[in-house]
Amino acid sequence: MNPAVTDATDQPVARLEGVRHRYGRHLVLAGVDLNVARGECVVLYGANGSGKSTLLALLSTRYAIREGAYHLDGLDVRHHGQEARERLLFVGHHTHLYGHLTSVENLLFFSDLRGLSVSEPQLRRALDTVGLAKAADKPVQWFSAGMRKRLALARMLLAQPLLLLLDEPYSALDTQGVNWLNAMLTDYLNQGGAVIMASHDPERVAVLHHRPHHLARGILTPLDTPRPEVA
Amino acid sequence: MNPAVTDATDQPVARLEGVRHRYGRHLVLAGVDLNVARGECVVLYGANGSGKSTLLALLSTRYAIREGAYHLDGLDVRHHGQEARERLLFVGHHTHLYGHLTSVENLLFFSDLRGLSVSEPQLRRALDTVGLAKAADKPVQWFSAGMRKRLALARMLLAQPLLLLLDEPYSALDTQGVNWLNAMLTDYLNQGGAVIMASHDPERVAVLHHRPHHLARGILTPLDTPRPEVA
Amino acid sequence: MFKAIYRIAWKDVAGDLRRRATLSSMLFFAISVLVVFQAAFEPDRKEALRLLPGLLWATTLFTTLVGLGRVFQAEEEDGAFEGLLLASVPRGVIFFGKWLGNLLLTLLVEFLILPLTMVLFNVDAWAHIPAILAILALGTLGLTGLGTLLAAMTRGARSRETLLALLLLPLTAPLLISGVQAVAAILATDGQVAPWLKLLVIFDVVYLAMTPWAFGWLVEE
Amino acid sequence: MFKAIYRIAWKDVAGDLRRRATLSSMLFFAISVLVVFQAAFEPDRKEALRLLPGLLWATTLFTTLVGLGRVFQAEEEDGAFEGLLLASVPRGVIFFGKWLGNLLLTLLVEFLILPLTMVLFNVDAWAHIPAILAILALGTLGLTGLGTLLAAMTRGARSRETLLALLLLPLTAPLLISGVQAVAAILATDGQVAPWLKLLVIFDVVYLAMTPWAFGWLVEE
Amino acid sequence: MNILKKIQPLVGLATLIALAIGLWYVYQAPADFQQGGAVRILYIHVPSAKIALLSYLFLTAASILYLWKRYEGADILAEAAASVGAAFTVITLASGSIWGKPMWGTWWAWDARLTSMLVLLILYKGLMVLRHSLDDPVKGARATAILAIIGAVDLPIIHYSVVWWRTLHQPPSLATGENTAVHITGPLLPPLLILSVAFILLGLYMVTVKARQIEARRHLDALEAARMHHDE
Ligand code: HEM
Ligand SMILES: Nc1ncnc2c1ncn2[C@@H]1O[C@H](COP(=O)(O)OP(=O)(O)OP(=O)(O)O)[C@@H](O)[C@H]1O
Ligand SMILES: Nc1ncnc2c1ncn2[C@@H]1O[C@H](COP(=O)(O)OP(=O)(O)OP(=O)(O)O)[C@@H](O)[C@H]1O
Ligand SMILES: [Mg+2]
Ligand SMILES: [Mg+2]
Repeated sequence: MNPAVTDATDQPVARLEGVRHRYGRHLVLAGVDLNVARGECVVLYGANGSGKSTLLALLSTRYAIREGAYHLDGLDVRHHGQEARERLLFVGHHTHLYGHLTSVENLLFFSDLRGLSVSEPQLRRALDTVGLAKAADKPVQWFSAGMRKRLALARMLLAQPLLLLLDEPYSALDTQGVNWLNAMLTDYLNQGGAVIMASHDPERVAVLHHRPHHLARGILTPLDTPRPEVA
Repeated sequence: MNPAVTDATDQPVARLEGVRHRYGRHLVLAGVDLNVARGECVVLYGANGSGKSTLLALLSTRYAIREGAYHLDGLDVRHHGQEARERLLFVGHHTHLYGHLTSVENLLFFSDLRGLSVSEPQLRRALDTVGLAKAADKPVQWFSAGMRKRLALARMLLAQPLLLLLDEPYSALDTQGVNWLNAMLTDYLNQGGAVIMASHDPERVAVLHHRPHHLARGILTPLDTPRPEVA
Repeated sequence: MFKAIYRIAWKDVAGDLRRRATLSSMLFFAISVLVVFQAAFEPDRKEALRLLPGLLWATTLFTTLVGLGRVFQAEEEDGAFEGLLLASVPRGVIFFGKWLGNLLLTLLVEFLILPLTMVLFNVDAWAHIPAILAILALGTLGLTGLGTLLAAMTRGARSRETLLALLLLPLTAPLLISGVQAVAAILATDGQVAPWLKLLVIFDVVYLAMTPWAFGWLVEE
Repeated sequence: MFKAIYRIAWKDVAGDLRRRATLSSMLFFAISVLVVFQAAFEPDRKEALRLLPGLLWATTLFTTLVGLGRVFQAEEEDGAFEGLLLASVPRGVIFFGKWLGNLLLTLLVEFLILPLTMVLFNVDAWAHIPAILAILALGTLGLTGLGTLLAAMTRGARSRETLLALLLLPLTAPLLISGVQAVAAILATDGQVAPWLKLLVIFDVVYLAMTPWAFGWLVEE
Repeated sequence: MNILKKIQPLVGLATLIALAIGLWYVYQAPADFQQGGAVRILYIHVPSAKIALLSYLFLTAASILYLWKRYEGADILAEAAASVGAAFTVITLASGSIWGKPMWGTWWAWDARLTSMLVLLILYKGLMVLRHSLDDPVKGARATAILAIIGAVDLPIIHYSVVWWRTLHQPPSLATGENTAVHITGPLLPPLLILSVAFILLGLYMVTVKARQIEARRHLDALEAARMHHDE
């Protein structure tokens, strides 16, 4: 992998300043600051309903930033939504897959929409890497939970995002899947990519070199310990 | 909790013999045998796509047993589907929740369908136990992943099933949620309930007294080690 | 058991009525169908009387059709329908619950659009309203019964609405014909209503006897 | 960009055509609508000629309406639509992709039902087929444009089909009227087609200019 | 929305005064020699028709403002205007129908004005239903605003298509609203003008009341949400 290159490599990949978000009038994020540099992995911990997925949705540009500032690769996301989307990849709770298309077709659709030029052999190699070689031409609707997750994650092998956003990436993966994902993430980080992920699984993240953060009452605070989640 | 009582307490709660299942011509389960007694917890491990969810769907009567035998509480499930459904509770990948109803209404609907007579204070107490007291009157569609999971699991406090089927129950739960679930399951097992769960998370199951099994190539084999999942 | 039927119907109807959206939107939908017919066919007063039975039934049919999508919509999310099937009630109960909710809403709408149709199309048949309502209700029993079954059948199918319509329309053609003829006979004053009514009743009995059983088969996997 | 439009449309159309289900079920749906009209109105030969424009347009309208549910159905599952919105293409491209797929299918069906209608209703207007097709196509542009927007708008709404119909029908009234009148004018040989065509074009321009923009606003969160 | 609170009593008072004067005039006005007392329906019919149409203008303006600036106040006004407009549309249709029975011998005719008024009612209804069918209030507000603007562009097209439809080649078999022999002159005019003003004020008053009610309800929802969130 070779995360998209920009000129100023010293600036942070993503920078959030005082980001607030409310659903209706229910304030979920009350001023979040975050800086992520190249090669860094930030992990968000926090209780159920604390707003991790919401924060990732904001980072992914799915929700618009109403209060606060979000710069991605130096671009103000508020005015450069489309450029920002080109630079990031989000794999969330949902897999964004089409049941009636096969694995290959799903990946093809994805790469066409992103304007990537990938050949079919490349696609099949990616599927092989995530352990879906045998299911390459099967419609996705019959996939098991873990197989869907693997396919969703296979996208990161095709796109070369600057910033990777993951929401509970380990859920539904078996041991082998977890190992494979961690190896892939380490690789990606070494090549200068940046990751922000939400997780409830400190044991599995432990392998990665990362900076844990804790989200509570709408405030994000850095943690020192690598096993941060406290009830 | 007080799992439904039957006369012959020595017979296994659930007994599978030579159960086979195919999707189209793709054989997923190739003769599964399993015995679960009262107070026992069986954990199914296995790679993604190995057929764990399929096995649970069969156990839950969601899929009909075509080959092999399945007895629940001494009843042949093939002929006593409805009686079997009265005795078991299944919490799967899907939460079976209605987004437009609130937490309380969802539980109320569930208990009415099962013919349980629970009062509203009881419901609210159950919600309190799973940490959703504040979200009791909120429509479920706004819930975070973990909150949905908690609500789905709250059902086990209302129904008093003989057999509890869980598909990856720990996914999406935060640390506190995992602790609470394990406490509840221990309780339930001590009172004579039986559990069959699929999981990828040996660390979290470790707290429970359980019998691990491994599913591979359609065959279910008991494991001795408590950390069984090998790639 | 009746509690379960009631509960399922309640969930659907209450969920809908709470927003007060469904009933009135079905009603206004029916009105816009009438506007469409007017714009499309421009009947004059005499013609309108002749077309009235057809207008009523076509509107009823399209309203039912468009309403059917709703019946299992709430069940689509997050495996809710699976949850229903895992409940320890006979399959027939689930079916009747779903059907009842649907029937009630459809009947209400019909009762409201009948006078409206007469006003909008300038038809003077006020004296026949109770009789026409009875015929509409009779037809609706079978129509919604079959419709609910088909809605269950096409759950999760691609191009679901189209498929649903495709299956429902030909199957209810006989019902439609007898309904139209029965209403026409009533309006003609010297027409013979009885044979058409008999036909309607036969359809109702056949459909309502068959559908719960078919539903049970359908959901067995 | 065109590749993305094409891809989105391809996904929808190919997915549908692969099962060969949608096209033929839309077609058969259209046929059953015609049968319903026949059963409901029983026009004689002369009357049928007068009703033909209305029959064609009413059938087109209901077919489109029933087809619209499909447009975003595939996007419903597992957050697929969210995925589309996360792609780095302008929102307008997504809209045009969805619209194109829908337009193609609808046009195909129209082209097939026109001769069928003539056969079923015994109308002899074969010479006018190209002109009528052109008018139908013109109307369909705006109709599917507005329809696609409304389908996007009602994604995830309760009682979605009813709502969709409720919103679409009044807004397309001018289209329906001018379409019916234009076809009627052609059949009447001495009728004036031009003013109605002008209206159709105005309608198309207005909707196709507004809807991509409105779509962009709609999905911004 | 503090302004609403301030202007509400003023508008209310003005409405009362205007209504009183107008109704007094109506009471004084002579019965029409052709129509007898039935002519008095005019005084309800015409002003409410005006409000029904004006409300849509107001709704469009509020919708544009909301989409552009994202003021929640604009959305509240839009929601209020939709329900007030719908109410007056119903009144127009009902009074017109009731009047139509003695005048034309029928409740309804598919004339241009009547048809487009019916479509307007369906549109109002569609806007109201759409807002509440979407569970996310922000999405609902945005979708409603967009639809309102589309409707605003469409209404003139509908009106003219309907006019042409009815006048281009087949003249309507029944008399239509505009062509009937009601010449509003002389003594009929002043009360009509005063009542029109009174109805405009009434419409404004209803919008303010409705807007404040909507605002209160939203506030309540927010408090509820906050309560659920903050007693952690
Ligand atoms: C359901 C039936 C009717 C509807 C929907 C209707 C609708 C309307 C509307 C929308 C207007 C306001 C036009 C404007 O301000 O631009 C109006 C005005 C008027 N209507 Fe009606 N009307 C109906 C029946 C009648 C009847 C039966 C009569 C009397 C024979 C009538 C007499 C008038 C008059 C005199 C005006 C004022 C003329 C003007 O300001 O241009 N209407 N009507
Ligand atoms: N409805 C279906 N039709 C066809 N094949 C299916 C269907 N459901 C599952 N399969 C296939 O059956 C196999 C087993 O699926 P299952 O969901 O039981 O796996 P699993 O063990 O639960 O996996 P995971 O750990 O990923 O949840 C998979 O290969 C899957 O593709
Ligand atoms: N669309 C929405 N509308 C209203 N409230 C919402 C919406 N989405 C989420 N919420 C609320 O916002 C809060 C944060 O939700 P979020 O999904 O971000 O939590 P999370 O940290 O991801 O939790 P989990 O660990 O369970 O996934 C929750 O209280 C939830 O109920
Ligand atoms: Mg989350
Ligand atoms: Mg599984």
